[in-house]
Amino acid sequence: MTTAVPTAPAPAAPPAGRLRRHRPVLLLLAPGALALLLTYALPLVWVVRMALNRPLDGGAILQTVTLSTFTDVLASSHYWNVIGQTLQLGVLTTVFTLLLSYPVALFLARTTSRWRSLLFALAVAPLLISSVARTFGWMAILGNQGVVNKTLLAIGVIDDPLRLANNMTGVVIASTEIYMPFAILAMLAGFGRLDPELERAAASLGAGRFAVLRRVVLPLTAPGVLTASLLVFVLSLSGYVTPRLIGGGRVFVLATEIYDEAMNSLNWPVAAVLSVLLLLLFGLVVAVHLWAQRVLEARFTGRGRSTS
Amino acid sequence: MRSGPVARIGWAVLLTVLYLFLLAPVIIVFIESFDTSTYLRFPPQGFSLEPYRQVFANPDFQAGLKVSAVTAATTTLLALLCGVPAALALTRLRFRGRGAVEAAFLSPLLVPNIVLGLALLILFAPIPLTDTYWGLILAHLGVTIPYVVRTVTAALAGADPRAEEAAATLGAGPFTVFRRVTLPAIRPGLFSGGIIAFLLSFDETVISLFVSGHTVRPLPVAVLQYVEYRSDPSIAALSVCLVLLSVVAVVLVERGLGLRRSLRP
Amino acid sequence: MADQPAAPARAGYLRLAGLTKVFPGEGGPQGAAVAGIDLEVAHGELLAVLGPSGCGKSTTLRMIAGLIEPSAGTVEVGGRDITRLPVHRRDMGVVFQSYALFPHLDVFRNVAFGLEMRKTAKSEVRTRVARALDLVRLGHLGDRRVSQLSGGQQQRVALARALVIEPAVLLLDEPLSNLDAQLRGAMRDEIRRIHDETGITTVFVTHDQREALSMADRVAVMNAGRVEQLGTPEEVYERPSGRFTAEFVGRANLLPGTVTATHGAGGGAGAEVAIPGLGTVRATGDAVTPEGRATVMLRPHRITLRAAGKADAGPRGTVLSAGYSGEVIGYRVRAAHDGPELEVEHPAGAGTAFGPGAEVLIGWDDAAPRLVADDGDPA
Amino acid sequence: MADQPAAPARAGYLRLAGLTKVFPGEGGPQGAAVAGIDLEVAHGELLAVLGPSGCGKSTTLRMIAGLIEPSAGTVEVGGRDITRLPVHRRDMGVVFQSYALFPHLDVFRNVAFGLEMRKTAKSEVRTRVARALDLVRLGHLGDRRVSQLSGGQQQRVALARALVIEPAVLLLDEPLSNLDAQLRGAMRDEIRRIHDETGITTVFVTHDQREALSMADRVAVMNAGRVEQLGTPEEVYERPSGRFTAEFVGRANLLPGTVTATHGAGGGAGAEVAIPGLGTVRATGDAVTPEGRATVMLRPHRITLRAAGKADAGPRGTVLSAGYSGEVIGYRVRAAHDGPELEVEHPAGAGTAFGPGAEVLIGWDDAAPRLVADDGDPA
Amino acid sequence: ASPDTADGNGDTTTITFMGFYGTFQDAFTEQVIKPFEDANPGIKVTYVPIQNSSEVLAKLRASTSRPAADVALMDSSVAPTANEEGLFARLDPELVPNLDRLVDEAASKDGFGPGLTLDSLSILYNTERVDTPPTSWNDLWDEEYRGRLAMPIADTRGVALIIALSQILGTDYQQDIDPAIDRLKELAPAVETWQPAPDVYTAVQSGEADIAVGWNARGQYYQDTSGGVVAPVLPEEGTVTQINTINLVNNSPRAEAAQKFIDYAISAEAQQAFDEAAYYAPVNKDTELAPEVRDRTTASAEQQARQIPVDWSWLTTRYTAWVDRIKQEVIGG
Ligand SMILES: Nc1ncnc2c1ncn2[C@@H]1O[C@H](COP(=O)(O)OP(=O)(O)OP(=O)(O)O)[C@@H](O)[C@H]1O
Ligand SMILES: Nc1ncnc2c1ncn2[C@@H]1O[C@H](COP(=O)(O)OP(=O)(O)OP(=O)(O)O)[C@@H](O)[C@H]1O
Ligand SMILES: [Mg+2]
Ligand SMILES: [Mg+2]
Repeated sequence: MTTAVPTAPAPAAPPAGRLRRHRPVLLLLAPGALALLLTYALPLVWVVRMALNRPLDGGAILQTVTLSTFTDVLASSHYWNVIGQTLQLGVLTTVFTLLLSYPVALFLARTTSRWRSLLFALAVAPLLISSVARTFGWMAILGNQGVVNKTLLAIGVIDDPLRLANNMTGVVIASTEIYMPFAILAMLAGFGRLDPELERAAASLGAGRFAVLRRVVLPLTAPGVLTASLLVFVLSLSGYVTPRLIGGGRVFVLATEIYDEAMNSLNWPVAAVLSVLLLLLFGLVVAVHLWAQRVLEARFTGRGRSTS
Repeated sequence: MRSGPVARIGWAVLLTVLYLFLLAPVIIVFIESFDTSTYLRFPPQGFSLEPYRQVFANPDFQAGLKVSAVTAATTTLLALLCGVPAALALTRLRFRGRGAVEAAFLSPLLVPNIVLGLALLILFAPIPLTDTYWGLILAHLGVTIPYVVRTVTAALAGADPRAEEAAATLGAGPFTVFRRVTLPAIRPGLFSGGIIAFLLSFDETVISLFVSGHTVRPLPVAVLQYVEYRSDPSIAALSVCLVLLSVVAVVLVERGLGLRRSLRP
Repeated sequence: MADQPAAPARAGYLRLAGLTKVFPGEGGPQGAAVAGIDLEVAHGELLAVLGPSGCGKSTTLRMIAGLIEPSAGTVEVGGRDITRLPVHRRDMGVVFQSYALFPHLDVFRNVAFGLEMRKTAKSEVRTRVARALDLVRLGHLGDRRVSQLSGGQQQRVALARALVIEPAVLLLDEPLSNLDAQLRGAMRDEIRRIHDETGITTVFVTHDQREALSMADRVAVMNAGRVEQLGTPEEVYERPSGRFTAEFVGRANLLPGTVTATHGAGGGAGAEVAIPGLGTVRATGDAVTPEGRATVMLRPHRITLRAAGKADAGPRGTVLSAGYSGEVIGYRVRAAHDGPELEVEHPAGAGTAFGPGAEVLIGWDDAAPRLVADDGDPA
Repeated sequence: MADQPAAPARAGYLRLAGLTKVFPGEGGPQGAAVAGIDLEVAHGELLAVLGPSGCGKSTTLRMIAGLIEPSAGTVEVGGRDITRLPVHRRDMGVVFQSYALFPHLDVFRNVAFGLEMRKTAKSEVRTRVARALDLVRLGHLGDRRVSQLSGGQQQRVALARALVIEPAVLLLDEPLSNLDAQLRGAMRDEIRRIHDETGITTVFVTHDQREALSMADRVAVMNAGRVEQLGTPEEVYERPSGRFTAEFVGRANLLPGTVTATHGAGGGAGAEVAIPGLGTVRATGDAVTPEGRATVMLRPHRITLRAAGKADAGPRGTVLSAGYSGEVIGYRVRAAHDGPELEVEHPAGAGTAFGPGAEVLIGWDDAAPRLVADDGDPA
Repeated sequence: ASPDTADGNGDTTTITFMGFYGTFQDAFTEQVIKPFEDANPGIKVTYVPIQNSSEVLAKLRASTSRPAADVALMDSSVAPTANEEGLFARLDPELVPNLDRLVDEAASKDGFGPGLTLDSLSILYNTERVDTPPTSWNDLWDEEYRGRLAMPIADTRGVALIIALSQILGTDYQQDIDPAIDRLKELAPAVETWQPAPDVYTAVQSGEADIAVGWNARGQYYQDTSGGVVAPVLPEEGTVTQINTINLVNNSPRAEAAQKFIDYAISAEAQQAFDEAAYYAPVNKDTELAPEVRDRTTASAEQQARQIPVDWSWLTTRYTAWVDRIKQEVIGG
């Protein structure tokens, strides 16, 4: 097979060649990258920069580089209270959302009903409905004069209205509903391993309904639940509309504080510091999540576990 | 597999309750939207279409609707222009750091809107881009691009790259392949991604709160500010209109790529 | 169902009576997915259910396992009606086509699952799982993750998992269909060996003729929800009751002709059939229509071709195409000028080969022609 | 068949020289996916590339088509180096395993696509597409949606789409693997027919021995990125160059022994090999190690078994297991008491069958034993 | 974004006015802007609604070179900051003759924007659900109202309440507000909501809360629209006046037209029209309110007698700190 090759033998791609090969990649990525740089990366840098300034009285800003705004915020028991309430809201909302979403997701993952599409749409469509509109609905449901209290008072179950709104309870209830579609979607996406055949296999081996749930369904759906929990936690940490409208002024979370500091007190440095704190909290949550995911994944693939 | 009647009924009841909970605010808002009283009360005091008339007569809402529609349409267009090429690169080209680039494109989803809103305010205020259409559009662009990238990536993953290769072997150059084979194949995904981007932008509240003002005030901000002062049935009527808009979107998305694939988190 | 010398005289251990399944919303052109199956499987027997895709094999198996509720009919094991018993209370080992191993458990825990459900003591679980794993020759892989196993190994884990509970009946749903050819042969022998060692009554579903014939004691050929024929592998292959079985179990030339004479009766019955292009053929069997027509089945490998000299007598034909495949050469031959097209298989290597266009003399093994009822339902 | 009068003496039309592909991040235990392939395909020839999964068949084909950039080596067509030519400027028809039809276009537009890219006149497109569809016998389905076609029909549309541009080379990647057995046989004949009608140089990839042997003019047997053997179907099957080919192309008993005598040379070479349990076997071929050892290949269907009378001479054996499959009975036989285990295939139906434990006399076709180089790489 | 039509066609000047959103906008447009435009055909007024004074401040800060408005309303607790930062300009008394006719509270000491409206903090209650109407600030602590209070005090209302409480407790708010804060802390457990949604007036009307603190003017307005369900009470100890100032934005290219508009807004005629619709007390000495209206505003003789004096320019420097203390010690505590 002696063929005179007319073209030069291809050497290891020279730099020019590499650029040529990568040009389509760069061209395709450029518009999106530019947009994200402008609308996302740059603003975040600006926030961090702002957090290093000092606020002056009446909302003026001293351009400087200092951590004193951070230390001031962290020295204030109020902000610790805010962080505590933010976490409390996040944890409660996440727990309830998961509890209520799991059966729905499980149902949707398994049903073969011909209404399946409709039921799926009903479960996740609220996602696409303005959260202001939904929160407004909850105001009408949970208030002292709301649907729940009016009904219970009318049928004589209670004498005084239940305090369902204007406090953490109300915010958690409404947030739970608002984040359920997210959780359901995330769970469904993560339920890929939930092959109904596995449940049948377990039953054929003598597992009753509960044993199937505990020994097969729960472990298999754990990754989906984990993803959902991250999503909901992260979303609820930064929720603004619901705490504002249903919190009755006594639910202080980072989001409402950031807004107040930025828009009412005009204290941008403090708002920026709170934002950076929220971002750090996020980073922490995501890191924990990734770790948990790896642990869980190792259980399925055996990676990270020395097999003898 | 068979299960006892008790378990089956219990399961059905549980699901019904959960669905009711999930849909409760929408149902209540719908009921209240026909009330005749001047503030929200339950049960409703009467039935009238007056709240709907008020919604359409309210100049704030009219202006907000226009702002939201223009912003959402422009944002959608730009998000598609930015997101589709990126999705193409991410699914069809092999390059080093692909995973990192993809993560970067999806990462705005992990930044709280409230932080992004403040960040944009700080960046835009001195330029000044606050209270302008372009400021609003840019602000929305950051949060819609990831969704477009994701739906289009899903659509591309579902479209057979072999068909593109086949077209190439039949003599189609890269651009022709995209126009004649890739584009038709991902049209449903493009459509769904566009609808979702539109709706996200149309419903965006928190970021808009920071970067909008009274000249350019989108509908959700107008609604939120209205709700801070008043709670009459017209706001319920407006909510019903927003819900209907979402329902239309859901139907369209389902017709396209399918809800499930479009919304996958 | 012909005569069954192989089937033991013992009464059926697993009995299906009128087992029927109509899926809700179904009942279209085909009607029921399973349309009234009566079947008895003897204790310790290995029965293969063979049929094309969609004929209702899995549905039948799942009704036996309790995974699908029958629309009508009963399932009995050892004389006890278990039709209404929930799955987890039936004592059946099921091997699923997809294996359905638990991905979150390692091999040992997969196999142990059924014993744990039975609250077997820890130490006993250990010994019995070890024994089951040894039986499927995976004793050394107990702590592997399922995802780290090859297809064949997963298949064997599934088998061990079903066997370890020592079920009354073992049910296998196309257990080999996901394996490649090499592995398939090995697993076939393996399953037969394990069956012979454990003696568990086994029903196994397949659409692969070869699998069914080589492994089973008896074969039930299914079509469109019904059992077409039930018999030993040889019965089913050599003496198919109808056109469907003839064509589905192996390849067949089915040649319609006119009966010129019949003789004998029962198992010894036979007829002479005039077939255009082939002359008169003596065939066994009694499937003759009242109008005196019959269909003769000739398997391709039972037909011989010889180079035709000018003077040779006997049916002639022209080779249309020839395909070499190592073991055999497959020919398509047109009998006479306008006679039927025949499929013929010759052992390759030895003897002459013919190219397209060659004139050949067509002959066949005397015992080969067989009358087949033409049920007008080609596979 | 026989020895290939079809393979023309013309120089290679399609030439691969040192074609190599190392995927980035690869280079682990196996090294390159394709490790330096040299191959010439004559004008109008149909070459099959046969090999197990993952051996690099598709990668080779895709490098020819220009869909993968080779790490080294060249591709030439008609003397022109096209190694760096982009896909859409090469003149190759490719049929993908998954067909890769354009789902948004109807059958006609699918087939017309390539012509449109070439800016062929409308009227000519019409006639050529019609002709191509007729060639694959789909003339009547031009306005069907692709999704309304069966697998076999889709396959034919893919073929028509590749053929209509009258490519210099036609490349097929496992075109039949998605079809069921019945259809596969028909499509095999169809592709061969079309090839004979059009005379287009064709390379086609498969892992199915039967497909390769029955369709191709020549077969390239690939293993782990290399071509193990290149030859006519008969050469590859009857005279495998090594253990891999012997075992991958058909089933084989490979029996190591000691050479007691050799004779002849080249094509007529042969040797006598003493094999424990079988005695001395005369085999063709020259694959003898310097130490005087050799491996004899005996195909299972070339071995005969006879019932062993007490006084009969010759190698004996004991049947270990017997598997009926309609056409043949597969036996496993232990030669002598401690000799090798043999796979044997007998035509079923005619003659006697042996049960496990039966004592048999082992014989074989004289022409059957063949020396095979033992490259120590079992399939 | 700022309309710049001044030089468009010489005869029409359009000035931009930043005012509060909601019912204030409705009344002000109807009663002040329209008559002004009728009287001055060469000037058009664009109303830009804003939520609160902070927003005005933020907007003006962001647009110092090309101001986003010509005239802006601002709470007297915030205005001194804007004045100091040079966001507002001093008025020309020649162009604003009505400056001489202002009541004392409304008059500007340093030449910046004068008060436009006078309002005061009051107690609101639901007449259908409350048996014994409150009359004193101390009534808020009444056991009867426990759990029925709406106290939106994380803003100027809280600041005003502290001043009123200090007065009652006999302490000087410029010295020590701890006693007032402590008193509010006692109230905290009885509060149903600190931030009623949509707002206190609606909350009292709907029965979400029965007792609330709110501004008198809006309370009066709601009394009318709710058919008497909402009733404001000006407590017997007196109350604190809240002033919205009307200001000329610095660097406005339309300063002359703008001051003409300011002059009209504080004229007796405009004040009368506006206050009779919105129940603010007039800033112009010459305003003659209908007696039934005057009795419902802080301008009533009775209220005038009980005014608690406030030094808003001093308070500006403490405002944020006080609100923070309310948030952190009263609400968050
Ligand atoms: N859950 C179901 N709902 C409706 N129809 C079904 C269901 N399961 C099976 N069928 C239908 O019943 C018939 C028999 O199905 P079954 O799965 O038993 O076939 P099979 O013989 O196992 O085929 P295969 O070899 O393809 O597995 C088919 O027509 C199938 O479409
Ligand atoms: N894009 C790729 N990146 C990395 N490795 C690859 C890639 N494509 C193929 N390989 C590897 O190269 C080897 C050869 O793959 P190839 O697809 O050519 O095999 P094949 O012979 O066609 O197998 P099959 O019969 O399964 O299609 C395999 O080990 C495969 O894992
Ligand atoms: Mg099946
Ligand atoms: Mg391949």
